[in-house]
This record gives sequence, C-alpha cells and structure tokens, in this order.
Amino acid sequence: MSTLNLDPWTATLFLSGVLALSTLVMYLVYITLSRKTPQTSSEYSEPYIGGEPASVIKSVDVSVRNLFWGVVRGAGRRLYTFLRDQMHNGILNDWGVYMLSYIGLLTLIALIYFMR
Amino acid sequence: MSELNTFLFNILLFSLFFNVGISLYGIFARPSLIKKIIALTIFSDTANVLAIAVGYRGWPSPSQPPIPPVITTTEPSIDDLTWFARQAVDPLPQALVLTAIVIGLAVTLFLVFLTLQVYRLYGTTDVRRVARLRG
Amino acid sequence: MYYLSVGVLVPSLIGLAFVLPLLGMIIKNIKFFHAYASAASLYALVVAAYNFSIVVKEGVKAYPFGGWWPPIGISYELDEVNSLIALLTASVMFLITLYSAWYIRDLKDAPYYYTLLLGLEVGMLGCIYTGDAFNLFVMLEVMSISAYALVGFYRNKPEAVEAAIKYGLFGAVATTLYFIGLVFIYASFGTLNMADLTNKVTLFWGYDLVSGYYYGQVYAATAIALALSLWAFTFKSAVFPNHFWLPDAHPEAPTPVSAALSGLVVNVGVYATFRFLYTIFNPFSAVSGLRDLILLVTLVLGLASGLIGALMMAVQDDIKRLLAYSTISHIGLVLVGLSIGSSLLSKPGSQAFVDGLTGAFYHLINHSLGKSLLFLTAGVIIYAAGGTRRLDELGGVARRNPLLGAALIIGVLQLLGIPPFGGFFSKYLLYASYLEAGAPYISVIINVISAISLLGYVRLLYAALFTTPKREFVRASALPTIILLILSVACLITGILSPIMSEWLRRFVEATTSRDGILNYWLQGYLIFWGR
Amino acid sequence: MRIKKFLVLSSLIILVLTLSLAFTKGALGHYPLPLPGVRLLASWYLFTTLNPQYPVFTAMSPEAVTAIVWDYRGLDTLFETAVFFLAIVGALALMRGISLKSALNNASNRVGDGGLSLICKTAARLLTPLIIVVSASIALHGHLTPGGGFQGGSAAAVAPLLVLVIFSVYFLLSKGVSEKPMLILRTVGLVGIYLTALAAVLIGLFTGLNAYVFQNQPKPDAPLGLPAQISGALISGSLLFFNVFEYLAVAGGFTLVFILLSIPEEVVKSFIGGETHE
Repeated sequence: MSTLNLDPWTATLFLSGVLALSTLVMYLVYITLSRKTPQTSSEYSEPYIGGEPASVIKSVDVSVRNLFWGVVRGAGRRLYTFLRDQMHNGILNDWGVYMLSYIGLLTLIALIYFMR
Repeated sequence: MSELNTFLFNILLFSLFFNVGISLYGIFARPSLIKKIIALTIFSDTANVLAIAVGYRGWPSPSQPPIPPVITTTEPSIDDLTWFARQAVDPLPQALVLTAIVIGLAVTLFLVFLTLQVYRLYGTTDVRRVARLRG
Repeated sequence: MYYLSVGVLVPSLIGLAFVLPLLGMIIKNIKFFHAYASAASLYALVVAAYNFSIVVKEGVKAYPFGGWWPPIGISYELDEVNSLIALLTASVMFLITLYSAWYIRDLKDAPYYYTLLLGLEVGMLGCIYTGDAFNLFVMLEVMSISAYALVGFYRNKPEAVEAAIKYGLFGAVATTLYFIGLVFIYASFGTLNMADLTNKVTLFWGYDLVSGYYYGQVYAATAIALALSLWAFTFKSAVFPNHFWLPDAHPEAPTPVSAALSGLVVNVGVYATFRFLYTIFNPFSAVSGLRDLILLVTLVLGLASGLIGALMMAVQDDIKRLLAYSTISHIGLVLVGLSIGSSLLSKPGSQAFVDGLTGAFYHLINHSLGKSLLFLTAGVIIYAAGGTRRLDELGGVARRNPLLGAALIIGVLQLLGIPPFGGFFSKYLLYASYLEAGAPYISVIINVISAISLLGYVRLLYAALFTTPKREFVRASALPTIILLILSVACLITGILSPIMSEWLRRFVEATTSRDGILNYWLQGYLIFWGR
Repeated sequence: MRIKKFLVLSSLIILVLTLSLAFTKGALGHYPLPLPGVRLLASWYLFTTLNPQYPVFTAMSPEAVTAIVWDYRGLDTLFETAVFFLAIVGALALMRGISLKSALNNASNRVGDGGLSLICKTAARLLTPLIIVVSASIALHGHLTPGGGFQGGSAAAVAPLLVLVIFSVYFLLSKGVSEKPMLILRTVGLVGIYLTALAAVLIGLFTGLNAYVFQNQPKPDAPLGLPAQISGALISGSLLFFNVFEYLAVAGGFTLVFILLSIPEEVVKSFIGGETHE
C-alpha cells in the first residue's frame, strides 16, 4: 500500500481547491433547485435581535450596528468602553500620555541595558 | 582654563537634555495647537544645537580657539591643509543641521497652515475641543 | 560594476514632481495630468522591476552618489529584501495612480494631488533604497510631509484637517527623535553609513580607514539611538501605543491615498525596523543583549496592536475606519513575525528564525495587496452608494455589481487568512515559527487575533454584500473595475503560488540575515571601491 | 487624571535622566568633552574640501559645510529641498483657488493708502534693494564663505515680507509679486537644481563616459567633472549653480508662503464657505 505525504502547502492548496469545487457544485445545485420568486410573509418583517428592544430598530432591515452591539454587549462592554472612551477618544493630549509612556519604557530599557 | 571650558560645555549639554524634556512636555501636554507648534520648534532646535555641540572640538592650543571649517586661501598647500584640519571644527554636523533646519521649517510651515485651517473650521485651537474623530 | 538605474530612480522621479504645480497653472486639461502621473509611476515601476532583477541575478548592489566613498558620501544599497519591497511599492503605487485618474476625474486641483502623490512615492522608494541613516531621516520626512498634505487634502472637511494636524504634529516629533538618535550614533561611531555601522557594531573589522574607531561609549549610544529610532519607526508603522493617528488619518484621506497609506506607507516603518534590528544591530553584533530586550518589546507591542486593531474593528460604523483598524492589527502581526529574532526565542539561521521572518515579509506583501484592494473597492462602493461611508447605509451595494462583490470577498479572505489566499500561508508561517520556537501561547494569540478580526470583516461583508439593496446605485466605470481585478488576481496568485513564493522569500531572508549576508552587505556597501 | 499626569511626568524625567546618564557615560564622545580633535570622517572632509593637488579627490570648495551640503551629501539636500517644495505644495493645496484678485479691485483696498508711517515706508524703500543685493551676495559666495543658496534665499524673502508688513499685501501684488510669478521662479530654481544634480550623468550618457549622479569633480573611475574654475575664479563646479538655483527657489517659495499667509480671513472665508467634498 502506497502512502502520499503532502507538505502543508500543497495539502492546503489541494484541500481548498476541493472545497471551492464542492462549494461551486452545491451552489449550482442550490440555484437549480431554489425557488425563483421569494417567499414573503408579513410575520417575518419584524426583526428582534438578542434581547434588543424593538424601538432601536428603525427600518425593516436590522441595523448592523445594533446587531453588533447586541453581540458585543454581553462579551466586552467594559473593554469597549475603556477602548473607546479612555484610549481612542480623539483628544491629542490623551494620546500623548500613552505615546510618552512608550518613550519612557524604551528609554528605561536603554537605561537598564547600559547601566548594568 | 580647559577645565572651565569642559565644565561650561557639559552644562550646555545638560541644559539641552533638560530642554528636550520641557519641549516634549509642551508638545504632549499643552492644549493649544499654537503652543504645541512653538514647543515643536523648540524641540527641533534643541536637537540641532545638540548636533552642533557634538561637532565642536577642544581648543587646539591654550591661546587658539577652534576655527570655522572654511579655508581662507584659494590655493592651499598640504601644510595649510594640515594646519586647517588640526584647527577647524567638524563640518558634518553643521551640514546635517542645515538639512534638518530646512526640514523642520518646512514641516512647521505646513503645520501652521493646517492650524489656520483648523481654526477656520473649528473656531478654536484647543485640542480638547478639536476632537471630532473618536472611537 | 554600478548600475545607474539603482541610483537614478529616486532623484529622477522627484524632478517629475517639481514641474507639476507650474504645469497645473498652464495646462487646463485634467486628462494630461492623469496621463503624466501614470507615466511617471509606470517609469518607477519599470526601473524598480529592473533593479529587482539585477539584485536577484547578481546579489547586493550599491550605488555611491557623487562617486564618493560611501562613509564620505551617501550610497544606496539594494539587497533582496528591500528591492522586493520597492518593487511591491512601485507596482501598487502604479495601480493607485491609475485608479486616481478615475477617482479624481473632475477635481480641478489634480496637479497638486498628483505632486503630493509622486512625493509620497519618492519618499517611500527613497526610504527603502537608502543605505545611509541620515538620508533615511530625510526620506522619511519627504514621505511624511506628502502624507500629511494628502490627508488634509479635503480642506473643507473638519475631520480631514483635524486628522492631518494630529498626524503631522506627532509625526514631526517622531522624526526629530530619530534625528537625536542619529546624533548619538554619529557622536560615538563617527559614521552614518549603514554598511559602515554594521561593520563597527558587528566587529568584522572594528577600525576602518575612513571613519576610524569608536569615539565614545558605543553601548550607551546604541541603546539611546535604538530606543529613539524604534519609537519613530513604530510611529510610522502605527504600532500599538503609537497607532492613534492611523484610524483618523487613513479614512479621511482621498480613497486612493488611503490605499497607499494603509497598504504601503506603514511598510516603511516595518522595513526600517528590520534594517536596524537585523542588519545594522544584527544578531551577531556586540549589542545583541539590547536587541533581545527591544525585540521582546516589539513582540508585546505587536501582539497588543494586533488585538486592539481586531477588537476596535468590530465596533466601527465607517467602512474606511474599519479597514484602518484592520491595518493596525495586521502590522502588529508583521511585527510579531519580526520579533522572532530575539535570542530568547530562536537562534539565527534556525528553522523558527527563518520561518518567522519569511512569514513577516510574506504577510507584509499579502497585507499590502489585500488592503489596497479593499480600500480601492471601498472607494467604488462609497461612490456607488452615493458618497456615504456608514456601514448601515451601504445596503448591499456589492450585490448589484458581481465583480465588486468578488473583489470585496477576495480582499477580506486574503486578510482574514482563508486558503487558498496568501494571507493564510503567511499567518500559518508566523504560527508555525512560534510553535517551533517553543512559544505556543504566542501562536495561540495569533489565532485569537485572526478570530477576533473575523467579527469586523463579517460586518463589512454583511453591510456591503448581504443586506438587501434599498435604492438604485450608480454604476462604476471600467477603469476601477479592471484595477480591482488585477489586484484580486494578485491576491490569488500570492496564495496559489505560495510554495514557490515562500521558498523565494525564505532564500531572500536567509541571504539577508545570515552572517555571510550581513558581511556581504558591509563589503558591497563599504568596500565598494576596493571590491571591484 | 492624576495617573495620566504621573505617567507624563515620570516618562519625561526618565527620558531626560537617561539622556544625561548616557552622556556622562560617554555616549556623545569619551570624557572629557568636547573631544580634543575631530572625528576621522570629519578630517577627511577638511582635507579634501579644497585640495587642488589631488583633483580626483576634492570638492574644490574652501567652505567645507557647503561642500558637504551640495557635493558629498548632495542627495540629502536635494530631498531637503523636496520636503520644502512639498510643504509649499501642501500649503497651496490648502489655499487652492483662493486669490486676492477680486479683493484687489475692491475700492476699499486701494494700493496707496494704509500701511505704516512715512518713516517706515521710506526706510523700506531704501532697504529693499539692499536686502536683495546682500542676499544675492550671500548666495553667490556660498561656495567660498559661510552662507549659501538657502540662507541667501531666506534673506531675500525678507524684502517682500518687509513690503508686505509696511505697505500692504495689495501693494506687493500691484508690483507684480504675486503667486504665479513666484511659482515660476520657484519651479525654475527647482528644475535648475535637478538638472545640475543630473548634469554629469546626462553628459556621460552622450559622451559614453562613466559618471555618477551628483558628481561634481572628476573621480578616479569617472573622468567627467564640472569646471572648478572659470578664468581663474573659483566656482567649485556644481556648487555655484546649486547655490544660485536654490537661491531662486527659496526666495520664490518663501515669498509665496508669505503672500498666502497674508490673505485676509474674510477673503478666505468667502472662498471656502460653501465648498463641499465627496
């Protein structure tokens, strides 16, 4: 019985080629079998996402922003509050604090290096 | 005499380093854009003076201070050149500083125009209020 | 043997920019300027490609300006890595200039725009080609001031002017700090030439005939100079604590300029870091202890900016701002790859070392292609959606135009790292190198960064592709579509040819960072006159 | 907020202390500073800046700084000029489309009126030509004495600045010193610098001789050189040309900037008021 040892590159390329081919086949099957006219119903036009109150949804289409805040709210609200309001708040002097601390860190390393 | 020279020269260099700190404070912590630009010019001039000071040399002899790197004859002999090279200061930092001055001036000039435009559009040069971009 | 093309490219290109403002006052037909700028960048592309072919064929090439011995005069020095990055820069800039012909088709101030764009290209090429540390300072300023002016080009948009002043003010500080670092280098080493510095730091031959021996305590001077110049370079490449300007500046520039800034300008900082930490202060040098410390810092900062860029992507409302944060994330990954050279992680020349550096440069190339593709696509999308940049209002623009949609998907897959696109293979190399180096937690963090960035990319795809079109969209013309097609094919090629490309890059990296390579860099750059 | 202040101050203190400590350790040169002599590289410059005995290894200029600026490290200076050029183009792009032509025709801006007192005006009339003459002398002797194109050019730009402050910007414009002539002057200077930098290469291409970009005097492997003397007067090859062209470019550029900066705010507002982008 012969074995075929592929290196990771060729294997990945081969596999992704197979995947692309099968996706294409599935897509072709899908478009041949799928309905030509979309199914509509009034019940589906009221989206409700992840505990988000319906009042924030202005249009029929769910706003991407609401969707994402719905997702990230549970996960990292405090993190995002810190990142947006403490770091990326657009005030030049607050950036300067981080940048200057970085200079301080680098010069501290230089100091440690040549004073040892 | 030479001890005094060394002492004064070292004081000059320490004050330059101190100046680096002060001007960086001005750039990073003062709220006004105009003051930031002024501090930036102080900062780049400090760097330039530092470079010039590095190119300076000790006095060739007790009575003879260093001379600028300019030959005063048009047909120098080898002896003239040897004498010149033993007296003159380092010309390279001066040339580098000449380049750095022009660059600093060009950047400052453009920043001044930008600040003018910021003032036209925002009505202020306080960076705490010139902060429409966030997040 | 000198090649004139090595030396003449950058100085001759700036002359083409010198006459543009005056021509703008004389010639009123804007088509002329589109043709002029495209011809100029085509010239740069041809010469850069020629230089690359020379270097691949004959090894490191130096060009002494004015015929002076390099430590006395300035020299350009091309090895495999920088000639490749220059070729990448010139080719992407060519496409961007062509795209500009569509993007600013009815802007009557096109001459100013093209002058600054040419200045940007000259600055980048000069930074990449140069073999002199002070000339690097000058070229960084050429590049930066064009970038500031281009960011503030829409002078009546408050955001654009605000972003430009923020970028310009701190950018000036960064380059001045680099200048102070150079003062320390000159004061103690007595030279500014990179090849000569390499010699003196690595003690190939300590003393040298033109610049002598040391004039000061070189350890202290190197420590200060490296600290200050690393700050400047990480500012230019927008690595974590110095990244704040990027998400403001890149979106506010005209879209082709955003592509150039995000795809190419940040590379210059990475390249300069590489040149300083792998050629001048190389792993074999006397200051390798300092190098290890500094590379640990860049490793941490690279991971931090990868994470922060990926996290911030998810909450952006603005399509260009989202892409700008993605740039921060990817440059962080490239820097993580560059940090492999710390002796705590790998020995020079070992599998992990070469893999990491290959991965870094491969990722740099993939990111340049993918990010400029995405920004240029974003330009067409914004145009088609009627000028809005908000993700909520895009409403499935790309659905109406299959080519646009394909370009968007390809760009996203390239950056996200999905096979068969190049991004996957470069991320795989970074991942594998840290596994090999015995630091699997870093490999895990690299994957986590990719996973987090998925949130942002999905959001982009969703907004531009999967929402229902709400209104009639304007159709884009053929020119931008062709450019997007070219870049998409390039992204696909970097993936499909990845076995060949990674093999090439590996050879380049080995040739540049091995002990012989560094010795050769010095010999070619400094002993240029005796070597012939 | 306190932690931010603490971070800023401590980082600055660390920076200053580290720089000072590095200096005392000898990072800027071994103690005692200043070093007793110059660095070896500098003495090469000093030896070869004017060395007629070795015509293939000299810049033929008695002024070592100018020789470094325009010959040994000419590339830096070309791109330094390019930075200045790009800054001015950036400023022009910020002020694009704004001109004083319409305001010039306005009756309230008549040329003769306004300005400072008669004493100032008379002094300015006397000084302006003198400033131009002195600045030209600074530029033309740049290869012999301290000075040069940039210094001369910036001195020359004081003359229009003086007129601008003492009379008015309208007076300056009525004398023909407006944006377009200054831009032409600047472009002439820049193209001159560019052609001088490439002169040796261009001649080399025609004659088939080896030549370098920025070459001034002949080199051992590149026999082509620009003349160092004209009928006994030292012109140092390309340095004189560089200085003259830089003089024109810098004088034009600064005058352009001064004119742009002196456009009244209400004129600017009237132009950029209703403008939109994208």
